[in-house]
Amino acid sequence: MTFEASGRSLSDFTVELDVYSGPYEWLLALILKEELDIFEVPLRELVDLYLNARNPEAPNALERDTDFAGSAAALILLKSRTLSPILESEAEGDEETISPEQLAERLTEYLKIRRGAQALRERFAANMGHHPTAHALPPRPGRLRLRPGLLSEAARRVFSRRLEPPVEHLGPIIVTLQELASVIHAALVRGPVSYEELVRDMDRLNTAVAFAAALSLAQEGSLRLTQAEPLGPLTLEPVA
Amino acid sequence: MSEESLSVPKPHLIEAILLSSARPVGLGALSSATGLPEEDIRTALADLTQRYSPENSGIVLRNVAGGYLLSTNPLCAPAVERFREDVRPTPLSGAAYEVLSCTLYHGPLTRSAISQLRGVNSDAVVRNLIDRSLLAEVGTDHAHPGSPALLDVTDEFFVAAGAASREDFPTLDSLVGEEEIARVRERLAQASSETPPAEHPPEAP
Amino acid sequence: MSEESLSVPKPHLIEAILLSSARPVGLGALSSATGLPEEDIRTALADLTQRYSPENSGIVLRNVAGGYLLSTNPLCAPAVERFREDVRPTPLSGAAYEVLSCTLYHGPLTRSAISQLRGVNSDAVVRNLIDRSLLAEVGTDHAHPGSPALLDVTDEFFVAAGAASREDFPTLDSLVGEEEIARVRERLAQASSETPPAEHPPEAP
Repeated sequence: MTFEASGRSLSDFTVELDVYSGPYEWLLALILKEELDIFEVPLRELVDLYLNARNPEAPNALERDTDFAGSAAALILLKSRTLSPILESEAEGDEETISPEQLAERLTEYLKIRRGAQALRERFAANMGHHPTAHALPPRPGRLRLRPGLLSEAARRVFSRRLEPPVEHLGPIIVTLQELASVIHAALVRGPVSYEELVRDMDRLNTAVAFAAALSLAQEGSLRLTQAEPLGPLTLEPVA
Repeated sequence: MSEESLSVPKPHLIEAILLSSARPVGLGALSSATGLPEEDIRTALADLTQRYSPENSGIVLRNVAGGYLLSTNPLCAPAVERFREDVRPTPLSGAAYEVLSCTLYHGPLTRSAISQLRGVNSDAVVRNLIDRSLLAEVGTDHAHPGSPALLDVTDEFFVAAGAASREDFPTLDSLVGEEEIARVRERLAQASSETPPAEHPPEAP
Repeated sequence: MSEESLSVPKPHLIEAILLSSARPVGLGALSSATGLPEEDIRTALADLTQRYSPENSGIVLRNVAGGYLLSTNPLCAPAVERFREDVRPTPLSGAAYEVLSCTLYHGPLTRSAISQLRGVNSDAVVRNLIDRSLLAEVGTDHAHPGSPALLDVTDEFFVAAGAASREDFPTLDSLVGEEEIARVRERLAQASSETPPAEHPPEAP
């Protein structure tokens, strides 16, 4: 599970929950590291907090919405996966037990990395306007050596790259997360959406997980599922 | 007038532009980039000519080919030449190798076809490779709106790779599977049938 | 001592060499190209730093990545970028800065060590940073099964950050205050006392 698809537009969003108070991104990190039990996180409350903090006038409002929808979708999926252990059978054996002390240690380390990253961002911004001299002499002809091995390697890389976002390393579920982010985003922003319409271009796995997510969201109260007749079309409606 | 020209001394703006140009820059171009009237540019250039005179500096400002150009003071040429002798060429980036391999196996190609193959805008990388004489414009693609330039690898490239010709490189099908080759062909066909795609995802980690 | 260094002022030689290098040039290289002892180079560089300071010139002399580099003054960037019609490279993402921060402070390290520090898989981000030449593989970790590659930040990274070396960055420990660390511990203590023990893998109800 990863939140890599999300940007960092939410870096200033903080949450106050019973189980946790602090930056939202930390909360995600805690859950990812399975150091905070997903069951303890009231997703609905989280959505409410976000909606209250939301500023539609902000220049990056859309990016924030997308990021939030993406990460919220991931949380829902995580929760639904945890609810149905058949999907995840490897949760036994090599599970690391972490003492609160070790956890604090790790989080402190991560916080330092984040601070380092912020400092780096500022430095890069401050140095952005430096353009190097354009008067560099080319090296003497024949001095440059290309490594044929690297050329072949590059060819292999380019020609086997899919044009979709590179997510192979994240496993098939992640594709779904990105789709889910837009699915949920659309549901929240544009009003009712039919399930059939949502999953029309999805493969079976995506369709299944989108369905699970829709159910989970409905269970959370974040959206309503309506079906006029048994086996009839299913509609996702935002909760007012 | 642009904001920055109010606070930054005029000669500074011109110095900076001249540093960033390997070719002579005319008065008109200096004026439009700085937002300053040509009269001001002339005055500033007079200052700079003084500052960058052969007596005062190892960098000299010359008025050549209808423009202004910074270059090394000829008196310093022996040191510069020795430096050039010693200096190790900058190794190429992974992105540069990718652009070269696209062009090697599918060239000549337009810039937008290269970007299409890689899935990211590659214009900056292409420019760098042209500067390094590893790629060159070899013609134009008349079938395309705007007749974009076609790029190919250069003799310099073959020398650098220690190869006599394209035949000296492993064949494409020895590197990737049939399925991939077909997909790449499809992408190329798309690139040449569509208008140049501006919608490439930007190259950001 | 070479001929020209007798007649040409030392700073001029260095200026000329720096104009002709887009990469930082170290003291050793300057010394060997000019035939001057490093001591003289240092003195000349001090002069030049004054001459090419952001207050005095549109060209600035920077001490970055272990060497000296002439660049445009950032105050002139708008004019330079208008002139070059350059599109600024896509800014790095927050994730990219985190990966760079991990590598700067803990590098050289493997991809999996980076992912571990950040708590998320970082391979895609790493690949992009390698493409942008801000990270490079510098060796292999033989102590680990599969001998994974070790990554480190590059000279390009130090140039982009405007840093001479690792020592130019604040230490990790100075980035987070003691009170903050105490607050983290407090929050965690709270969380673990209010919730059922989180050490156990979550159980399905």
